[in-house]
Parts: sequence; structure tokens; C-alpha cells
Amino acid sequence: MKSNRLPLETDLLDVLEQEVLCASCAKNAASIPELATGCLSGDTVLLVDGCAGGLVINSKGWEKRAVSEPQSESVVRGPREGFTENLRTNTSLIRRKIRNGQLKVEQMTVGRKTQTGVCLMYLDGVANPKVVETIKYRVGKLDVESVLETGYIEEYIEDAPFSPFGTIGYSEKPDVVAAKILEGRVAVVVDGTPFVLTAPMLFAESFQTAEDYYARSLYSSLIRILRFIAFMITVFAPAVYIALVSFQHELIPTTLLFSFAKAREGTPFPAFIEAVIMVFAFEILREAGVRLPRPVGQAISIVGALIMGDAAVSAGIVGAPMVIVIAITAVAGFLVPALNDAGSMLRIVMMVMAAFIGFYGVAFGFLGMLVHLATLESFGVPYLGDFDGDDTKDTWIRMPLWSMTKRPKSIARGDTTRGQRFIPPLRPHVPDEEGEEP
Amino acid sequence: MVWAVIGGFALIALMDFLPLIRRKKWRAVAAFVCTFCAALTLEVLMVLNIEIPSVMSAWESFIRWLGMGYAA
Amino acid sequence: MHAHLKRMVTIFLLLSMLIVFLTGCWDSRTIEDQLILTGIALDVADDPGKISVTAQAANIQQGKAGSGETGGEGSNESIVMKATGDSLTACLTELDRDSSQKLLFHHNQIRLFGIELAEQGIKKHLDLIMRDQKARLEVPIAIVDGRGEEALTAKLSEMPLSGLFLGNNFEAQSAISPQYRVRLIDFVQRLLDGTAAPVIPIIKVTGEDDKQEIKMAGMAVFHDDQMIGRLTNEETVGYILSFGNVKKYNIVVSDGQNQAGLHIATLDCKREVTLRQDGGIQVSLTITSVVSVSELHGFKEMKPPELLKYLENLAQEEIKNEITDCFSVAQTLDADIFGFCTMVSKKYPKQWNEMKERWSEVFSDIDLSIQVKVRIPETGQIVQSLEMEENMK
Amino acid sequence: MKIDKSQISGKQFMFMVAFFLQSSALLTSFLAGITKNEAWIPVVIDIVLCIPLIFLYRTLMVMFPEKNFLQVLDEVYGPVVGKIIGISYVWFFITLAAVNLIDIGDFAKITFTTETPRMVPTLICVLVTVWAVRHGIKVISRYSKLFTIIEFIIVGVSIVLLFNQMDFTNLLPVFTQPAIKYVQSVHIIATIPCGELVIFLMVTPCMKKLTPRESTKYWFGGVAMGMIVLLVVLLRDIAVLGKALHLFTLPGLVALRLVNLGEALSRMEIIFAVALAMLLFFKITVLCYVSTIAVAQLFGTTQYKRLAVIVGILIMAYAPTLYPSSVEHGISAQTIVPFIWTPFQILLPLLTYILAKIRKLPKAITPAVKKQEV
Repeated sequence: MKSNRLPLETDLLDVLEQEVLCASCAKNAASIPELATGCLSGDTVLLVDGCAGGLVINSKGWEKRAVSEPQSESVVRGPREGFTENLRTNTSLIRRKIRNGQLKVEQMTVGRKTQTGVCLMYLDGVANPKVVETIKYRVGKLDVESVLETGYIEEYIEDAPFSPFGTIGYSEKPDVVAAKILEGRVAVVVDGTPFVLTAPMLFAESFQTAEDYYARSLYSSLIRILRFIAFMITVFAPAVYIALVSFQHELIPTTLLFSFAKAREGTPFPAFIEAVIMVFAFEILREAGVRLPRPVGQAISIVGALIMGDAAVSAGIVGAPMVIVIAITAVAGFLVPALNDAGSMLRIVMMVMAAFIGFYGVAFGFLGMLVHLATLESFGVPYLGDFDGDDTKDTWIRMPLWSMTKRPKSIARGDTTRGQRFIPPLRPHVPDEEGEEP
Repeated sequence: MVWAVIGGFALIALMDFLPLIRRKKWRAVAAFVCTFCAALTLEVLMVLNIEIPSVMSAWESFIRWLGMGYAA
Repeated sequence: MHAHLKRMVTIFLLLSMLIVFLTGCWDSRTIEDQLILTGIALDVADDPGKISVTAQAANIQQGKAGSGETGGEGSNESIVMKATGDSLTACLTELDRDSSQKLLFHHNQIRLFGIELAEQGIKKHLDLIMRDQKARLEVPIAIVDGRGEEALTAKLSEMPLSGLFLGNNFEAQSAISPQYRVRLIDFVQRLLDGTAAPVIPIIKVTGEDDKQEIKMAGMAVFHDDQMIGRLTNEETVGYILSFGNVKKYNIVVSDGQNQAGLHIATLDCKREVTLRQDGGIQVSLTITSVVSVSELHGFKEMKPPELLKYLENLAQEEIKNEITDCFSVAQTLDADIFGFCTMVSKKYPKQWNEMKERWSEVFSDIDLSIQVKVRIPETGQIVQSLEMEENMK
Repeated sequence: MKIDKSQISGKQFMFMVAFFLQSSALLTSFLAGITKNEAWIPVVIDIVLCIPLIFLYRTLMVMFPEKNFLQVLDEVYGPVVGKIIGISYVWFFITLAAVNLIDIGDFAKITFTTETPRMVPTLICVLVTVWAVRHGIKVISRYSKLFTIIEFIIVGVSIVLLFNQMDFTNLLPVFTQPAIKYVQSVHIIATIPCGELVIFLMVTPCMKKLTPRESTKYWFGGVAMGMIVLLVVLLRDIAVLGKALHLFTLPGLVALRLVNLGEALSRMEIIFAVALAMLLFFKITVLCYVSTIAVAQLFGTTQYKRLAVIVGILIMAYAPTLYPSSVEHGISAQTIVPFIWTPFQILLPLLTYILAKIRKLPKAITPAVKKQEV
């Protein structure tokens, strides 16, 4: 405790601010406009007789949405809380998961007009300092008028703005973000949006969901592989179909060829035009379904998918196999929501290549995609990863948690071990009868 | 067809050659000009269906002259 | 950033220019504009020196091609075209010219040769088939007893497209023994062996107008690329067995009064060739087979254990006889259908060089020793036949 | 002067070497034409014979860890002679790339695009290639491991699928051909897939620091993986095709076409063909990269990214002038090319090594040398 006697030269307001008030943010203001603004924006103004100026005490109480289940990432098993639009709530949600002094929160303000609060969160000693510096530098250098969503920040700080693939991840769930921070990533929380950015991002991350880590590892691995296949299907299925029916007929089994030929008999357009019609129709329906209020949206999808598809086939505009192909393409796309937009774009590129020169075009389209993926980097980390060593344990499969004793080599620096040595559950956890642990 | 080839080459020059000049990388400019001219000549000759002597046949006669080379 | 944008625009321009200039779609062919070929037959034409080609294609517009559902109205299922010319190329050009749709060769199921053409030699007609990347080497070939076109114009009740039928049929038979289906590549490999005699199955079209059937009718034996003789269905059995790798094949054995149907589950044959002192060769075939009983007639006096022994002996005799019969036919034809010469050339390359000259002499003088070991581990659901049961009482 | 500033690890290098050798597995026809069903014998001989050759490359790499091969030539032979030899090497690299570009053109012609003009598939390949080259060796090496694994899987799967059609007696008889045929085959394999590894000497400066031991490990690891795949593929093709092997221009593809396990698993050769196109593409990418680096080195500039496209186009324009037809290409590859390649792949590296030893190079870097380099 300090002595009760005040030094004579100190201002009473300062004493109040520093020693008495418990508000997190009090400010000594001298001018009337300053006090007025404070008062108007919801703060409390404390005026003391005999003192010039007053104290503006932060006591803003905004209306905010309660923590609720996120719309974009629902889980069957796992925490159901999601971020809200309030920056403080969001940071506290993360901090509640990681109660560690190493978790650093760095506050910044971005946007000339909006003065939006932005927080960087990372584990000190685990996150790569270079990445932290880069993000801080890029966010700090931002000279924009407004930041209304994380998307604004993402566009300004990402490495490959013209790539169809996003190089910064985002999530609406505190547990996902906490897991990424624990792996050594940096989270960017922005006031006013429930989406939190995480960087650096790897390609394999697009195929991961929160639930992968809560379900059994064998099943999660199976689902991961399924997602990879689904992504391939959603990008390549229409292209492969075009290549099959207009170039490489020899690949189709004979009896299937007969039915393909019969189905295509009487349709006026070449396979490529047919595919373009169907892909566009699908994108239109999807967009309509997303934007409309939910009950109407569902009606639209039903009308579109069932009635229009059937009508198009019976009217002879498109062949029945094409409808099947587009349907599987569309459904497969939803398995990997993070790559849905990339998939739609690449799909059209592959279709053009297929219509142009058949399977050779598709092969080189695939190679081009691979080259592009290999060129991508997210804050100095190769986007494709290294296909190497421990890092593969959590990519196209998910190894059991106890086997992943190391943090991802490409992301974490410094403290890279997750635990001393995780005891595989197959070994007995209780001491032997002799009382000694093996 | 010739014009298509020339157009393609012009695009390549636009994409790669101008930045080199702007940055005053004169050695790179020299390298670029050499490869560019060689490629353009070969491509135009090919499009015009003019036969270009093969380097390999020259090598073949040289090797045969040396008395080497396997029987076909 | 600005430079970046500019580069993107340039690349985009370059690519779109490429698409504009290069989009010729040379290889693009829509399926429905193609005639899907299911079979092709080569015959001797009426004019000397010319060949006639018959092509069978599926008619997509009519009925359900390929499935047997609408078998009754089979007449519209297939399109059969004919052309005559000096060479295969000339004929195919003519076929292509005379039809509104392009021919699609990838799905050809069978290649047939008329027996007359086979006797003249088929090597020169194979060149195009092997050269063309559209034609596949694993397509089976067969000889038609009669004219090749008969098999393609045949109206089968089972399946309207006889080409498809033949393809499936050979596929099914190859499960019994790979020797039943001779693919083009097999034929060519045998042809390149030099003195070996290639063998191709023969089929025969029987029956009247609307109820025609295609039957197997033995094997054609070639010398080089000319057909010089044939094995009957019975003789073919020996040929098949001598190669081993036989599965699920039925034979009938008999000792004069009693008869038994036996089912060969597996049969393997080990072939060994050794040189004899006098310059000839000795071939020993060691056959091991697992057989089950499928039918018994008679054998009234026997008890089960001795019956099985007896049956084993019968089966061994039967297999041995089949092979010896076939071998003697081969010797009379002077055709090394078993590929013994290949075995010699692989094992004794030096001696082979001088033996090559006098191969037909060596072949006629081969010592063939056959050891057969048959095992009958099971007898089916019943052990004794009903006749035997009666005897027991 | 370091042209490409990106770095690759020893492991990535190993997989690049392995993959580079594997991609030759497709083009075994020139070999099959000579020793027919005994073509596997020269491969086995070469696995042994290549050890000193690879050791030579490794030693050159260890001796001059900071320099690519053209810089080594400059240092060992002096600036004038070095430049002349350097120019001939640039020709060698570009020709090598062009020859492989012809191969992919032929391959596309046979498998995918029978009626399309050859220029179109070639151009597509070159465009994707230069795109990769522009991003440096780092990008090329990143997917080499992925591709190597894919190739292993494909070879494994194809062997399983073709197993019922294999007849291993086709490998017999052995040593029936005249001896010169074996010498020729051994020479071809030593120069065409193995000796081509000399191009990896251009990648030296991009390698992470390796000890000589590690260097040996990665070189021979890569070569072993590559040669084993080459041998296995050849054995597979001989066992399946037997005497008919030498008839075909692409024996590997013909063998894969024979895969037939019921209706569903037949007709899959296009899938294999796509994989084989990927293999060839990778080889061309490496060759194109090396050519670009060599051109940049010759003119003493680091701006190789800006040269990538035009060098790629030059290779494309140069390729069709080499051979009037694929038949002549094949005959030339069998009879002449081994002799043209020998000085570049064996004699000059050997001479360089000996001269470097005599002149006691590499010297410790003195300020004068440093100045010269800048």
C-alpha cells in the first residue's frame, strides 16, 4: 500500500485515475469537446470540483449478440460456441481455451475512418517470430479507410491475391482457432465480425474440420481421404466426362458406351456446351439458394435440382449422364467448403482444356494446378507442405493424437514439442504389479 | 499464321523484354535478344515451310567420318 | 502491385489468343456421330487378289443395343456393311465413305477371318491392325468355318450383336483356359517364334434364318500365317490340357461299361525339354490335377475308397490319351502347336540354331512322356451313386 | 554470382534424380530394338557401370559447392576456353530438352491426339513448363517427391494388374546376340538416362550445404530408385510382350493396354498415359530450367526468370528441326546419339575433374576472385 498522504504536486484527477478507479480505460481529458465526445459515445465523464478538465471513463455498454452456435461450421460432436461480433468477447473466448501467459494479444487499430480494433494472437515462443513480424508489418502498413470484415484485411495482407486458392485460413469457432494458435499460427481477430483469420495456411488445412480431432482417428482419416477425392471430383468430373465423350471413347467400357451414345443421341449441343449450361445453371441455383431466406431457398434448390434437371433431360437439351455428372460435381464440392470457390473456377478451366484437347489437356491442367500450388507460399511457408516426415501425420490422414508429439515443422519455431513423450494408449497406464512403470 | 507467330513473340517481348530494359539489365537484354532472334527465325521459317538443316544429321556425318557409330 | 496486374493481363491475353488460334478441336468427335464397330470380318472376294471386309456396328437409334432385352426384334440392332478392295485400308476407306457416320474402332470386339482367306495367309492384313493406335491388341481373333461375314450377319436369339456375343463368349471361355481365347498379341507372339504353329479357334454358324447359333468348331492350325489344318473339338481338349492352367473344365471318363463325369477344378502342367543323345529332343509333361466327381453311372461293384482310386486312374489315362491324340494329329500336320521349339530356343539357344534347319524332322521324332497325377479330394454332396446304394442293399 | 537464390534440401535433390531417371522408363523402345527380349541385361550391367560415373558427378559437386557447372568450367579452363565449352554445353542442354520435347510430342500423337498438329500438345507442355521454370528450382523440386511416389504406385499397380499375363520364360534365352549389341545397349543406357544426370551439376549452388557423405547418400539413393524402376518396367514389358516387344514404339504403353480384368478394369491405359505424360513433363521442366540457367550464366546475368519463356519457345522452335521423322529419331538415338553425348557426359566432366586436381582447385576464395565474380 502507498501512503495515504498525497504529494502536493500531483493532480487529484491523476490520483483518481491511477489509484481509485477500477475501469480498464480511463482518460484524462482537458477540453470540453473531448469530454462531450466521450459522453456522447457512451462513456462516463467524471468532473471534480476544483480540477481543470475531467476524466472520461470507459463504460460503453454496446448491444451485442450472445455467443451462439456458428452457422458456417456446425459439428455433431464438439463445442458449439462461436465467435461474435465483439472483439473482446472473441479474445476472451480464445483465452479461455489457452490459459497460458505465453498467449500474446497485440492490439492494433486499422482504418482511417472506422478505427477498427484488430488483435493479433499468438503463442510466444511457438509461433514463428518472422511470421508474426510480417503480419504486424503488413497490418501496420495498411492505409485503408475502412475495415468492416476480416476479408478486408485478408485481401490486403495475403501473399497471392490472384490465386484461386486462399492462403489465409479463417474460422468461426474458438476451438479451431485455439488449435491453430497452439500449432504455432497467428490469429487475427477483427472487431465487428465473427470470423477470425489464421496464418500461415497450408493446402491440407482446407480438408480439415474441427470434428476430425474429436472423432476416432481411423474414421477421420477415411473422411479426409474422401474429401481429397471429392475435391478431385468437383474439379475434374465434368472435364473428364467431356474428354470421354468427345475424345477418348476407348476408355469407356463398351456397354456403357452404348448407353452414353444413346443418351447423347438427339441432344443438340456438343458435350462442352452441355456442361457449360449445366454448370452455370447449378451456380445460379446455388447463389439463389444462399441469398434467399431459408425456406424459399430450399424450395428453389428443389425446383432447380429435381424439376429443371428432369425437364432438361426429357426436353432433350442435355443428356442424362451429364446431369448425373454435374450433380455429383456439385455435391462433392460441398464436402470441402474452404475450396468451393477455387473448385468452381478450376472446374471451368479444366472443362475448357478438356474440350480443347481431351485428356492431354486435363492432364496438363492438372499439372498446371500442381505447379501453381507449388509456387504458392503463405507467409514464407510452402502452401503444399513438404510431404515430409512428421508433418504428413495430419494431412491426408489424421494419425492418433498421441502419435503427433511434434508441432508442424514448417510452422512452429522454438518450442516444437507438444509433450515430452505421449504414452500410446495401448501400454498400461497403471503401474505394474511390482509397482514400477515400464 | 506468320502473323500469329509474330504476335505471340511480340507478347513475349512485351512481357519479359520491356521490364529488362526498364531495369537496365543490359546483360540480360543481350541474352534475351539472342534467344529471341534465334527462336523467331526458327519459328517463322517453320511456319513458312522452309526446310531447316538438321544439326543432328551434321553430327551424324561427323561421327561416321570419325569411324564411330553403331550399325543401324 | 501495378506491375503484377499488368503481367496478369498480358498472360491472360496470351492465353486467350492461344485458345482462339489453337481451338481447332482436331480430335474432337462426338459419340453419337460414330458407328461403334462391334466386329469385323475379312474374306476372300470374288475377284482374285481382292479381299472383302464386313463390318458390324451397333445401331444406337434402334432399340437397346447391347442388352438382350429386346432380342425379338433383333433385325434393327446391328448395321452390317460390306466393302471390297485390294487391301484392308482400301476397304475401310470405302466403308467410311459410304456411311454417314465415322467408324469407331476402339470397341471392336472380335476380328474374324474366313477360312478361305486363312488358307491363303493373313499376315499382310494384320499390319494395319497392329499399326493403328485405335485398334487394340487384346481383341480376340477367330476363323469362321465358311465365310467370315456369315458370323456377323447371323441373327442370334441370345444377343442381337453377334460381335458382342463372340467377344463375351471368348472372354468367358478364357476363364477355363487362356488358350481358348487367342488375342492378336498372342497370335503375333507365336508368329514371331518362327517354327511354332499358331492356333486360332474356329467358329461355325449353324441353324436356319431366324434361329441361328454360333458354335465352337475346334481350332485352326497355322503354319506361319497360313492355315494348314484343324483340330476337332475333341482334339482341342488335348491341346488345351497340355498347356496347363485349366480351371473348371469337365471331362467324361469311361472303362467300357461304367461312365463318370469328372470336373477338373485345377490342372497344371509342367513342361520340361531335354536334348537326346541322337540330336532329337525329349519333352516331358508333368500334369497335376485336382478333380471332383460330378456324375457317376455304374461302378456297381465298388466301395468308395477303391472307387476313387479307380476314378483317378481312369482320369489319368483319359488326360494322357487326349494329349497323345492331339500330339499325333499335330505330328501328322507337322505343326508345332505346343510351342516346343520356343522352349528349346530358350533353354538351349546354341543347339537351337542348328536344330532350326531340321525342325520338322526333330518334331516328328519327339519323345513325349506324360506323367499325370490326379487327385480326387471330394465327391460332391453324395458319396455313392444311387446305383451303388442299391448294390449295397 | 548466384542465379537462382532458392534452396533445395538433399532429400528433394534425391527425389529429383530418381524421378529424372524414372521418366526414361517410358522410352525404352530404342533399347528394345537392339537387344530385344534381353534388354534387361544391359540395364543390370549399367547399374554397376554407372557407379563411377555418378561418383564423378558427386565429386564435382562436392569440390565446387558454390558453383554451377559452367562456372566450374570457367574456373578450371580459364575464361576463354571455359566460355567456349560453356557454349557447347548450352547447346547440349537445349538439344536434350528439345529431344525430350519431341518425345512428348510423339507420345501425345500416339496416345491422346492422333489428328491434332504436333505443335499444339508441345506448346501446351512448354507453357506449363516455363511457368514452373519461372518460379525456380524450389517449385520444381517440391512436387518431385509426390511424383516419385505416384510413379512407384503406378508401376506397382500395373505389375499387379498384368501379373496374369506375364511369362517370365520370355526373359530367356540370354546372351544369344552378338557382343557388339550388348556394348551398344550398355552405351545407350549409360548415356541416355544415366549420363543425362550431368545436368544436375547446374543445380549445385541451390543445394543446401551437404557433407560429402550426405552427398553420396542422396546421389546414389536417387540413382538406385530410378534405375530399379527402369529395370522393373523393362522386365514387366518383356515378360508381357515377349518376342513382340521390339515391334512397338512405346512398349510400356502397349503392355499397359493389355490390362484386362473384366469389363471394369480394362481400357485404363489413358490413366497410365496421363501419369507418363506427367513424368515426361517433369523431365522437360528440369531440362528447360537447366537450359535457362545456362543461358543466363553464359551472359552473366541473374535475370533467369525473364529468360524462361523465350528459352522455352526457342526449345520448341528448335525441336522439329532436329529430325524429319520419328523413325530417324529412333535410329539416331540407337546409333549416333550415344557418341554425341559421350564427350558432354563422360569425357569433359572427367577432364574437368583431372585438371582441377592438377591445378589444385578449388582455391580458397581470395578477394580478387570475389571481385571477378561480381
